[in-house]
Amino acid sequence: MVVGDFPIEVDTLVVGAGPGGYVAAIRAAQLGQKVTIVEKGSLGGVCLNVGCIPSKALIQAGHLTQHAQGHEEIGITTKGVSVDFAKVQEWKGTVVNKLTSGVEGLLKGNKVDIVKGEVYFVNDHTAKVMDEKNSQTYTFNNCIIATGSRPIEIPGFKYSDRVLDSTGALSLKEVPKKMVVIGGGYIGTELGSSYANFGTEIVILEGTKDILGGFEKQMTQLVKKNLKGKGATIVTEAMAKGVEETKNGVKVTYEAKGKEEVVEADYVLVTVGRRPNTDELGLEQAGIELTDRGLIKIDKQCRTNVKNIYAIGDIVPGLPLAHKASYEGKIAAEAISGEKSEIDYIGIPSVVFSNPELASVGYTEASAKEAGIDVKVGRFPFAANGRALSLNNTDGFMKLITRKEDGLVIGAQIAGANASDMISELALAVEAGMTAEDIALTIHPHPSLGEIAMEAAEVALGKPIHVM
Amino acid sequence: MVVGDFPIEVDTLVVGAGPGGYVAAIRAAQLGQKVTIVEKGSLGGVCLNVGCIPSKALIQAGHLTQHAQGHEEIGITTKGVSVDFAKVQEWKGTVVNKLTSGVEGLLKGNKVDIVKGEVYFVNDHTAKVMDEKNSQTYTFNNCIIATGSRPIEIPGFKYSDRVLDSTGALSLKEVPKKMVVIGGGYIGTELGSSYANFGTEIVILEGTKDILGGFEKQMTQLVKKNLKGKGATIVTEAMAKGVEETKNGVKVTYEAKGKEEVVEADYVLVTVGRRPNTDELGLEQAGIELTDRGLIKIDKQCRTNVKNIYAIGDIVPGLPLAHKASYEGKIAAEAISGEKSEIDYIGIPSVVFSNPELASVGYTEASAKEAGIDVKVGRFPFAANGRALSLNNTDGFMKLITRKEDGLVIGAQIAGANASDMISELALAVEAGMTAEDIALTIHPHPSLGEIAMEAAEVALGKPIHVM
Amino acid sequence: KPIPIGAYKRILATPYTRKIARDHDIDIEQVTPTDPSGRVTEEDVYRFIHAKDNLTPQKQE
Ligand SMILES: Cc1cc2nc3c(=O)[nH]c(=O)nc-3n(C[C@H](O)[C@H](O)[C@H](O)COP(=O)(O)OP(=O)(O)OC[C@H]3O[C@@H](n4cnc5c(N)ncnc54)[C@H](O)[C@@H]3O)c2cc1C
Ligand SMILES: Cc1cc2nc3c(=O)[nH]c(=O)nc-3n(C[C@H](O)[C@H](O)[C@H](O)COP(=O)(O)OP(=O)(O)OC[C@H]3O[C@@H](n4cnc5c(N)ncnc54)[C@H](O)[C@@H]3O)c2cc1C
Repeated sequence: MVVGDFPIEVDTLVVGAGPGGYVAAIRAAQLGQKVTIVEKGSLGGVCLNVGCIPSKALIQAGHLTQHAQGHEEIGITTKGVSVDFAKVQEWKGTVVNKLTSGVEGLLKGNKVDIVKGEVYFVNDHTAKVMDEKNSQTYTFNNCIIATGSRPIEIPGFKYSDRVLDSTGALSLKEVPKKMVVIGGGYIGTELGSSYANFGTEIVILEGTKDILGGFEKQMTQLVKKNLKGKGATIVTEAMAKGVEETKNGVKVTYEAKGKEEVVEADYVLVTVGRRPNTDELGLEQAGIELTDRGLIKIDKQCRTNVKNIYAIGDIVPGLPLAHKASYEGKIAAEAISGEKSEIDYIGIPSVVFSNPELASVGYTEASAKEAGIDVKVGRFPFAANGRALSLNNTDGFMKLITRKEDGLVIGAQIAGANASDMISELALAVEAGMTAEDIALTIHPHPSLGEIAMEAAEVALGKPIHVM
Repeated sequence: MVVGDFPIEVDTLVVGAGPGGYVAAIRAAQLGQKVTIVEKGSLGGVCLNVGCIPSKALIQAGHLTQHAQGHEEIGITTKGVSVDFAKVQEWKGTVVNKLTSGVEGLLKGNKVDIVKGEVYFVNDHTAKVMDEKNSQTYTFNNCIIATGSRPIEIPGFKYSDRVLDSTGALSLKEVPKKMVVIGGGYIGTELGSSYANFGTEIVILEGTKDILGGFEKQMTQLVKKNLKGKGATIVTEAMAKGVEETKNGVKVTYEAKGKEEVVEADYVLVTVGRRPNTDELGLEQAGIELTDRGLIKIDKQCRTNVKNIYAIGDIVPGLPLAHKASYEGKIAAEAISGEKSEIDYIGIPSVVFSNPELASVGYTEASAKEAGIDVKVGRFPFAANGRALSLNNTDGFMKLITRKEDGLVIGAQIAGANASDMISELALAVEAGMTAEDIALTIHPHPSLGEIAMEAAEVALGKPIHVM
Repeated sequence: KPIPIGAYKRILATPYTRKIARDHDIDIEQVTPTDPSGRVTEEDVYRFIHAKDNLTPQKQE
């Protein structure tokens, strides 16, 4: 082990290669900075390795498993569906590998130096990078911290082979017969839904009044109906107390309606939130200020209180989502190059890949009211849309939130097939300050789900064609 | 039979209840006009009854049949897929019925009078409406003609039980073993692809150099590859000469590369174009002018040369598409109410529900060059998008066409999964005059296909993150 | 929680128009829209920039 080495001087140091860090590194390099990125784990961070991507791959495999069962209601039947889960996992691995090796290629192609190791700050221009064997000192002109987050462990539920965090649930070797999910946030709901599609009996224990907090009841209702249709149980206002590992499974104890209950299952998945990776970085040695919740304080350019150090992604306030991390990554990289870029997001979309998909951008009816904005809401059901009908997929609706005085589109919520695709048009409308008229007057192809946006806009304008 | 009756006086008369007519009728009624709509066939017109909707239902059933076969490459296998085609047809019928009865409800709800019968003009304020038994004269203040189009019959191919037009192909009682499709336009390609998904061996005979004329070679290439992968044969520059009906099928003769060939099949589907329904309406008695091609000439408000008569949809110049018809329907209705609405379609999207889906709006690279516009094209492949990868569906790309001088988005083409959903964002961008920067600066959810638009915009701007 | 950052007091403009203003150190709220709907366009921002540029030398005279 070499300590007290000669420091390596770098221009821009990026710490962590998740969707925040690697995007920041590439943009910084494109703008002419000499960039070094340090990653202690795998390129691509949580998102590509154990988050967004593998979860969506598993979710899609779950959908394809459902489809493989045929659609008796329309005359398509099959016999003997079989899922080789090892092969599903292998495929999931190839998807992840394509993207992570893609990231490696992109970093190299943009001439970013990639260093393996863990960063620890020594002061505001110096950090150590450690791996198993060595410690190397780096000095930097500017630094972008993008160290992301990790699952929270709750008391009484120490992670193990049977007590899983999201990473564990993503890498099971078999489809469980029964799984308890503690925490019905989007991660728990997505993973629970995915396994339900593979045939697992799911029990969701949610501490608050509803799963998917933040989404409207009308939306979560559809997800719950779907889950229940697949044999899932959802217990709200349930307090998980502890777990006992048995030979082949777990016994989870929880309290609901003042009564203590026990549920047995093969596994328990705990998805109750994530904690920012700001505690083992030596941030205090660099003089970086944190909020009470351990997040790094930043300004509109993602700059911390230390002027040459920036922070982005899950370690700064706001929604812990990959696209927010990447967006901030570009801002920070541009700010270092002297561009005037600023965080300017009135609408960060959020999507849940549940059944049906949920998506939201900007204000909801409730949040607009809270903010004192007078709104006119255009609601349109999927069941009245020709494309949704011909897809045999009519569960859902769109709500377009417009400002009453001038029809400005300030938000949209979608529950339904391909909501994740449809939200982009609305995100663009919100960002660009479009009105309901702008959307209504844009010709949307027929038949398409996009027509739902047009119709919702016309509902908001009071002259819908396809609903009364 | 009562002839020489007392005329019924109506305010606005709408002729034909397809997506042009029924939308015009509803909008006119919403604006306070007293509206009567006359339909000789079924409410919903071609589109809902024998066009857009049933074709998309059949296409989806084809996809679900494919999915029912499992996805061995990812570990999901099935045995014994069976398709009860009668039940597929029945389901298709329920989809159509839901929409057509929906249209009836909407018309009634908006207090539109619905009259069954065939319209024949007597002069510019009078028309007769005939059904099997009666003829009734109507006088009108204003009229919107929306009589749509019908399939062209080519010499040597008289329609029969074996020589099908699109309507025939949509209502088969069985999945054919083999089908010849004459004409590889979007209707032929969609129906051919759909049957290919059910297992039919398809032979497409296309007269020109490529199927799906109007779409770029790179896009049609993907569709052809997919069709061929399902055992289809595509013969271009083929000239269909004639058909002989055998006991259980057809023998189609065609010429290709100077040689005459014969192909046997269960059915032949002829989809070589459609003819406007303007020849049996008595238009000359109303004094309405047609183009050489039998289309009705209109101005920017959809007004014919006769000032109280408007025409919309497949009977006027432009793309014969349902959303164009509906759009024009609203314009005409609004014009009658004295609004200043005008046709302004710089961006009418067009979509082909092939495998993969194709969608286009505004200029293509080629059409922009022809128009003398200097462009910067942003191209991004589905294979570099995390959502496409996790969907196991990476065939395709997006091309964003921007004006070089200022980045204005003037068009977009998409080939790939859910292109029909994705095109709406681009249609809005084109309509609203947005730039590549606007799209690049809008946060698109991760992982989603919408990110492809953002990346294509960044390619056009010269600073893409996810391609080199 | 899908609650956006930022408020709707802000003036109407597309992201690119805002960027142009930022790049020229202009507070977009100061730009008077010519469009009756109140939307600030790229042209409005450039006009504002030119007006400012023209103003400065005049003051120096
Ligand atoms: C199961 C699951 C599903 C998800 N699905 C979605 C989704 O669909 N959409 C979405 O938007 N978000 C999703 N997320 C959230 C998303 O993964 C995160 O918001 C995103 O990864 C944050 O990006 P980041 O760059 O801030 O951090 P991370 O992706 O967490 O990356 C941080 C990186 O920094 C490295 N690092 C940490 N400390 C050090 C150090 N000291 N030195 C060097 N390297 C260090 C880590 O090893 C890691 O690679 C999901 C998360 C999970 C767990
Ligand atoms: C197989 C197929 C698939 C298609 N798929 C798509 C697609 O996916 N997307 C798309 O945009 N377009 C599609 N189209 C085209 C679309 O159907 C037409 O563009 C659309 O229907 C035109 O609308 P319209 O209102 O002008 O006329 P039509 O829909 O043709 O309606 C005209 C109506 O007028 C009635 N009529 C005619 N003459 C008289 C008269 N004298 N008196 C009273 N009534 C009369 C007819 O009975 C008919 O109901 C497809 C067409 C076909 C054939």
